[in-house]
Amino acid sequence: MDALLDVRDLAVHYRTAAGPVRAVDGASFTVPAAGIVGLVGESGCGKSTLGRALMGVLPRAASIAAGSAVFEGRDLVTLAPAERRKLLWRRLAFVPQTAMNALDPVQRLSAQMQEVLVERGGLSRAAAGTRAAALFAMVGLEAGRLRDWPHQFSGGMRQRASIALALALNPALLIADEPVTALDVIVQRQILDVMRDLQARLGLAMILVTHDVAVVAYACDRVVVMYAGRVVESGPVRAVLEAPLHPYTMGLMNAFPDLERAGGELVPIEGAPPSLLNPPGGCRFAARCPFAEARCAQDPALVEHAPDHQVACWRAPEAPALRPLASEAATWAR
Amino acid sequence: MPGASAVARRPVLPGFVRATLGFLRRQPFAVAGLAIYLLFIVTAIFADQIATHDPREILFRGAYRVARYLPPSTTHYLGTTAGGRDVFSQLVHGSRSALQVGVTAAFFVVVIGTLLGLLSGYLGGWVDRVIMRIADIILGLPFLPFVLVISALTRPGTTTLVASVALMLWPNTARVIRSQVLSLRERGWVEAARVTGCSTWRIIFVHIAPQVAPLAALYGSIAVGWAILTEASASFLGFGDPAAISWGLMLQDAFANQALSRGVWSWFVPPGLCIVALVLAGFLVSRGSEKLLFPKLGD
Amino acid sequence: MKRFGARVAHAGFVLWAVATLTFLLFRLMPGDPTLNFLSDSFSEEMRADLLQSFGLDKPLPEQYLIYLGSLLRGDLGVSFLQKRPVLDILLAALPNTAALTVTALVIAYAFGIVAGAFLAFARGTVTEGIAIPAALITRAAPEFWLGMLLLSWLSFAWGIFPSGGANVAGSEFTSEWARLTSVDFLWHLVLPALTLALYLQGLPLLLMRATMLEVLNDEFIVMARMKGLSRWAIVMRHAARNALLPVATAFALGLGSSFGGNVVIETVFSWPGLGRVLVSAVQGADYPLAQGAFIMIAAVLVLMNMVADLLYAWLDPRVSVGARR
Amino acid sequence: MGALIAANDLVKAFPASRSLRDMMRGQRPVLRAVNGVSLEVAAGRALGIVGESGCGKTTTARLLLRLEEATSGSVLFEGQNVSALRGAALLPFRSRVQLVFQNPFDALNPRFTIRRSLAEPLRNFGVPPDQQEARIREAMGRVRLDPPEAYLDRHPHELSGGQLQRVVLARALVTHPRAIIADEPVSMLDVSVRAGVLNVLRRARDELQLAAIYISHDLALIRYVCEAVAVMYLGRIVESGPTAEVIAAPAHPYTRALVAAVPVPRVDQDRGDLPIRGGLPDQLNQPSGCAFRDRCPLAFARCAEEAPPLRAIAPGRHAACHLA
Amino acid sequence: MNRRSILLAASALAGFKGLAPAPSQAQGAAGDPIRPLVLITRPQAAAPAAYQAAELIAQEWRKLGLQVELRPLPNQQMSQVVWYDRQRWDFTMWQMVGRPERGDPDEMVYNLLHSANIATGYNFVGYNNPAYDRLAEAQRSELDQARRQQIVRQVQEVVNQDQPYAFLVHPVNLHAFNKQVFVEASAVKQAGLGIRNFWNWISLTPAGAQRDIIVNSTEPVKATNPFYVSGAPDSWVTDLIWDRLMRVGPDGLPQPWAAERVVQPDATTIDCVLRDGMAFHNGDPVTPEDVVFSFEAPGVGNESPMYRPFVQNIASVTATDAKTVRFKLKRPDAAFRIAVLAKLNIVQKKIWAPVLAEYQGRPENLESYVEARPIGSGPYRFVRSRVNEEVVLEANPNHWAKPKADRWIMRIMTNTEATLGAFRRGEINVLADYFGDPDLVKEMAAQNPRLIAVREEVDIGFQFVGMNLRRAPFSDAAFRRALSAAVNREMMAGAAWNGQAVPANSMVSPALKAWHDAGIVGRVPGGNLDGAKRLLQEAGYRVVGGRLHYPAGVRETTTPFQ
Repeated sequence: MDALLDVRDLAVHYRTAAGPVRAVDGASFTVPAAGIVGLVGESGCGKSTLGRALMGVLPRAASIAAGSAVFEGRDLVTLAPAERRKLLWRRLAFVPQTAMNALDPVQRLSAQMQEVLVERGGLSRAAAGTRAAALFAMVGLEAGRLRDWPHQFSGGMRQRASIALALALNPALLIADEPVTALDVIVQRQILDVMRDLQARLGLAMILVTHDVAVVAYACDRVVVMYAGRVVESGPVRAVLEAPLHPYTMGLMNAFPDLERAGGELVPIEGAPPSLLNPPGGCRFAARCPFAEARCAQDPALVEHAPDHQVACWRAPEAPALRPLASEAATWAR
Repeated sequence: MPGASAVARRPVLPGFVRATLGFLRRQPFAVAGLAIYLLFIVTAIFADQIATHDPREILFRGAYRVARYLPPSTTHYLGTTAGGRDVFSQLVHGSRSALQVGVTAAFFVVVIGTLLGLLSGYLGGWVDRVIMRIADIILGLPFLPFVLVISALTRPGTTTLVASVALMLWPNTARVIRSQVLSLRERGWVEAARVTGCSTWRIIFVHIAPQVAPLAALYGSIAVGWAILTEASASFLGFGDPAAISWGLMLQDAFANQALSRGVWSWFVPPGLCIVALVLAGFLVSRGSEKLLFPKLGD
Repeated sequence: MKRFGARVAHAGFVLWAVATLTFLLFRLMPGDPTLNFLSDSFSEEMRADLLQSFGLDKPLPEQYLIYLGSLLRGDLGVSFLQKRPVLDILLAALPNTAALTVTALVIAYAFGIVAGAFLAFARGTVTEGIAIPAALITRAAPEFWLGMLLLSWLSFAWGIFPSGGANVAGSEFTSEWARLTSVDFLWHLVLPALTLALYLQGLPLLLMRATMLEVLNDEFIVMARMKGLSRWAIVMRHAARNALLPVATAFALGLGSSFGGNVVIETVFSWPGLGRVLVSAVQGADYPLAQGAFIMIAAVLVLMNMVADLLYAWLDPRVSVGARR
Repeated sequence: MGALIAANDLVKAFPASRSLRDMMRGQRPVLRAVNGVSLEVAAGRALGIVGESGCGKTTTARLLLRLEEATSGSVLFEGQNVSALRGAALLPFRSRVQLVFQNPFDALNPRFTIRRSLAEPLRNFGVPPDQQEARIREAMGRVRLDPPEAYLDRHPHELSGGQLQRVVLARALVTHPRAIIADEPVSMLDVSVRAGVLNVLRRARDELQLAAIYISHDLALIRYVCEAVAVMYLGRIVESGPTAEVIAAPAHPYTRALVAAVPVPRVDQDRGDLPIRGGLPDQLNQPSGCAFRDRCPLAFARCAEEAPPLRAIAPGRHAACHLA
Repeated sequence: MNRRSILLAASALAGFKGLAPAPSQAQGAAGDPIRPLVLITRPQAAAPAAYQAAELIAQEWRKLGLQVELRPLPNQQMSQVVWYDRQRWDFTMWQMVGRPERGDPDEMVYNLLHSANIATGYNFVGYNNPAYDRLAEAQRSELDQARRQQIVRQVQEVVNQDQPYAFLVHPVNLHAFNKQVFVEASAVKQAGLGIRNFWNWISLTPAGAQRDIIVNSTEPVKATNPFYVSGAPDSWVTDLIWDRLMRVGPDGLPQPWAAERVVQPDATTIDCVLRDGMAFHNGDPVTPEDVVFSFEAPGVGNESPMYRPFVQNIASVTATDAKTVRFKLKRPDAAFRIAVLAKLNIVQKKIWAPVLAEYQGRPENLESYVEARPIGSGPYRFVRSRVNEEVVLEANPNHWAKPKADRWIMRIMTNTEATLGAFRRGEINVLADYFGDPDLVKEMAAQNPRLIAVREEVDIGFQFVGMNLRRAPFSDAAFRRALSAAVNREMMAGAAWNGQAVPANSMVSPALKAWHDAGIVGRVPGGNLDGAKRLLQEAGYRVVGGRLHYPAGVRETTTPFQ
């Protein structure tokens, strides 16, 4: 498979007084040239950090400790900052979470569009105006609203505007960090539809960072499941969600109330993710895993168990047998 | 078994010792400020022991010859004033007046400001409107001119000064406390207190007040500085407490006697430096809490 | 528009309250205004006459109404000692104070903003470790002390600047404006303005630094970095512009408080401004003049408080432009 | 079966900020966050209130809890009108109706230990000190936080989100309430621990025969914990009925859109267009007649003229639509 | 009546009014302890020298066994207490400042201590001695200089015996000017004033290109009005703008000025013959009518409260011919020339008559009238005045005594350090109002002998402690004498006034050579601290347990000052 982005053993560490926090600890996955890859996991699993690391905007205290992220043949990790800047927004763009103050509050949308189009895209001001209107139309916003200030937009509209901004320079890869988390279901669905639609029309690649398996199921082609800074499972959405190989993925699927599934107890995953300050050796999920065995004290590698379906679990071969067990609350209870 | 990581016990040092040690390491500014405070507090307490002379006594050199402008020596560490008084002893005793002015003013600023800020923020409604209106009016009064006018119209003295400084400064504290309370009021645990039957007073004083205490203390430490500077300025302009021994009055005395032209640095530099140090201490303490107050700034 | 109206009304209310407070302050405090005139020939009759000529023999409520009425007409009464209209005396001093305040504030803010922005980037460096205490020290030092030290070095000892006043003695000018723009005036302005600026710069510096640090952590700045924008564009167009909002407000507030706060600097540098008028009036118990000077200083303060609010609202579209859905 | 807690035509109007034009006209527009909501819940039953943000569901909860004063309408608890109660008279009601917060990280006083947070309501409601420890342990047991000693002397920042939410629930249960109102009880929690909290909640309701009201934007969650649901739109209930029935066959077009929009964790979903147009209108400028009509794909002339009342459409089911 | 008998009578009366010790009491027995006494003073910031003096005095008085507390009060409050609460206070620091018209002793002698002024006038200490009153009255109308001198000396001796004040010092004025700017020899010193005087301002001669006299003032000029003076700097300015019939000369004696000649046909008639060719600054000639108006206007109604007292002894003033003005007095007045003819400003009737008419119908009086450009006939013309900054006058080229300088500029500088800096830098060229450290000026002059000239002159005024004779124990002359004796005046001059003062024991300054009793300082009864103790002992006061007690049988009935 021809990967647009190939992330290998990427590690991002936060320096703290107590020592390094391994927010991302050897994550590996690939992103094909087109399609939406869902990056899913609980808060603190490192998925957002990973997105920011790719964009090169880690906070002061954080740095990439190891690994590579080859994007269009060049390693983003080792690329000189000036070179990386050339890629940013032109090849690699970002859609932030709505709740965040991602649009400059004292600049009109038009100015923020112009800035990107003129300064980074090299368009004339007039051309930029036309392009901005077109982009707004593309995400379902009236061109007239370019004159507005960000605070005049509702959450959904702000997210549309962010998407329009991200698409301004026709990037090859769009990283969307929890783009719909703070939105209501109806708006969430609308935004997801916009993203799917644009992906299909423009044929670009997207990484959709989310904590919501349902969003992945709805919008993504592939999924990467992260747990405690590592990728535990990845593959096509259908394969991973319908036949999860990793107990954590199984648990995640069962922990969700399903609108269309009647009654029954939800199956919680007891406990909490490990501290990333001093993560335990071996499988990170072992402490919470009902299927953990002695060998789980060894680190399982992320290996391909089925075609295009990777998992990091010693008991992956037994997955078909474990899956029914995982759907029972008694299995997880202790 | 609950999640192992979150429950993991930290080392066995008692909480406050650990917190203090951590604070000292992380907040050099605040530590410096506290050290200065401590130095002056000790000086003030033992002023009688530290001072070499009675700061008010006019000293003589032989019969009817006042010992004026003596240079620094082992008997007069900082020399004597034009009036024949020992500068060092005045400086030492000045710390009492400075702390007295600073601390009492700050105390009232903090108490009044916090109390009204709490009431205004939590109770809202007409209480809020009345308190904030009064605050607006006071903020419409020019600070130093007001202090001067009050000093001129009443008997000048430390009490007048402290009272007018407190009167002028509480609105700043009240406003900040109020906005803090407004946001605290929306916090879940305050709402929870209401749902679980807490009386309004208990919510204000047991639940909310401890939360705003650091902020109030910060404004208090700044008020200490303001009060001391105001005392100095008022003294310089001739509106100080004439009976006090204060750094401001020392500077006034030195300037009136043209210590500058005489080049008597040992007279007019030390009181200025003491003022700078004590006021600075307040700023440093408050800056030390910057990270506490604006965690956003911490990386 | 609505906000503007409400804010103006609010300022009007505060002004009224301040005026009333001032009235009560000067009337109810002990002390007899006629004490100024004590002399070997001062009689009871003269005293009564004096009280009458200043309307001080009337009952308090009546005095208050007359006072409010006069204030509304811009009449601040007549100085006890100078026997001239208070307003004339104040208006003569106003340009000097305005020139000093504005110059000092502009210097202080120009320096403070640049240095503050710079320090925001120097977070955690040695520069920061020196600059911040230094900025704090300038704010902790008594103004008059600083002023006297500067005066002693730069004027008395090295003779660079004049030792006081606003003009060379007896200089002639065709107009007030010509005076204020003359080299002579500006030369006299340097030292007091620098001293005041030295004292004032700490606030914009620290404020700029703090807001800058806050803004630099804002998501839209991270976004700007992601967009591959130049550092200059990020700092100037996004960070500085947002960080300047509170600083601009502080400028207006500073203008208001400095007008009355210059008392000390004006005394040190024999600067013929409002503060000096106030101090000498208070010292001489010239109550109408002291009262007038106090009200004028307060009015500027209230006005500037209002301007600060409106300025903030105007600069920040989140406040000035209502939400739209 | 009588209602334990009921709302009667609750209205909450907030004064909206006025434009200059309004001022000149002497108008003071109001924003009706809650506009005539009636509902009832019996002991041992759970009602879900669902809707988008701004639909008034949280305000409804706050009105039911007497955290805010209703502009009109009343709240009945055990048949007693509690709307007029104040001060000490409100205390019995407070001890009987409890709240579970959305954000567990914010729901506990950060300076209090867990024990103190749990003891605080007991103190307030006059439970003698010697009985408090037993009550606290009982509550901790109900939320499956054992052994209690492992938690009671901690401060909130030492616990995880799931544990905190259980503590919050324990604090609600420690007063022996009859009704419990949960406002988005798990939305701030990680997916893997949500189920645990929901299970604890459901069990407590069953064991203690509590009347429960869940506020959520998530129909799937409501479906899991509530037998009945009320769908709110712009301050009004537009549809109510047994959860399963409402989800299976929504009667109101808004409910239909809502159901269609909820993502499910399965591939091969229907990805058709949502049966809804536009976004939420400005609450101050709602359309005439039916508030939903300008977003409704089925709207017709009558919808503009006449606001459809909430009426019974089937046993136990109500909807406010001319077409239902 | 010879001098001795008057003295005896005076002392006897004063003593009798006070507390006479009961002679029968046994030595050692004592009355009540004397209450703590409060010495009122202005604050250090306002009057550093007086404050320092008060501290020194208190230190000395405590050695007598008195409990003395210093009470610094701001000007206003001090005046309020001393002037309006005459029963309340114990003793107070006070001063009389020198003015040209005080070059005649009448004002100091009559106003300060005559019993007519006890109730509301300047005799706030409440000194009541009929013998003194007679002497004070006698000197006013005694036109024979030699006899009047003798009476004034007697007055001083009475005061010396009664000590209603403890006189401290006469300040010595220290002025300096820039010798490079002005010809040193052209500077004129006036007795009791120094070089800050009218004569100097017209005779100071520029030596080079700088032709402006630039003098400093620590106080702002408040009013420039011929009928109103609100402070010392005001009078320096009016002095130059408006001429007077006579002026107090450099020798302290009145001499004709606008009047060419002043003749006195009899004790109550004075004829002033005006100079030819005098003109106001607007070009109009100065006429006898203007002069008549100038002396009549202050007496009209209460339109000029400040000047009215000076014309009250004038029965009539008339223009007898084109250049003569005749004054008829109600009673003979020895001080008339200095206190009236050399004091009242000659104003233009054309300007002031309408103003007077207008103000008669208004609550305000002439003092409130502000001339846009004051017009007088003096040697300097008004140019402009800026509050707290400067007053500018220019030489009147048409004046018969045209000033040598081009302009006279007064700079207002409150900051003493800055004033000295400005003088050193040449921003001001006459240091005319200086209360700072005299050594600094003298050193400056010593270091720059070609640049700076210093002039010193004993002032007419004096500093004293006023004792409230209404209250025990100050009602006892013996007690007062003891307190006065305990004050070391040399130390006062040195330690409080920086050596810039001479000891005083009289209200008549040594500057007034003709009137001053030169030996009076040496005749303070008791003489020193030991003498003071002796005086107290003799008067029956006893120190018990370190605290001074009243003579036996005397109770303390006075409430302490609060």
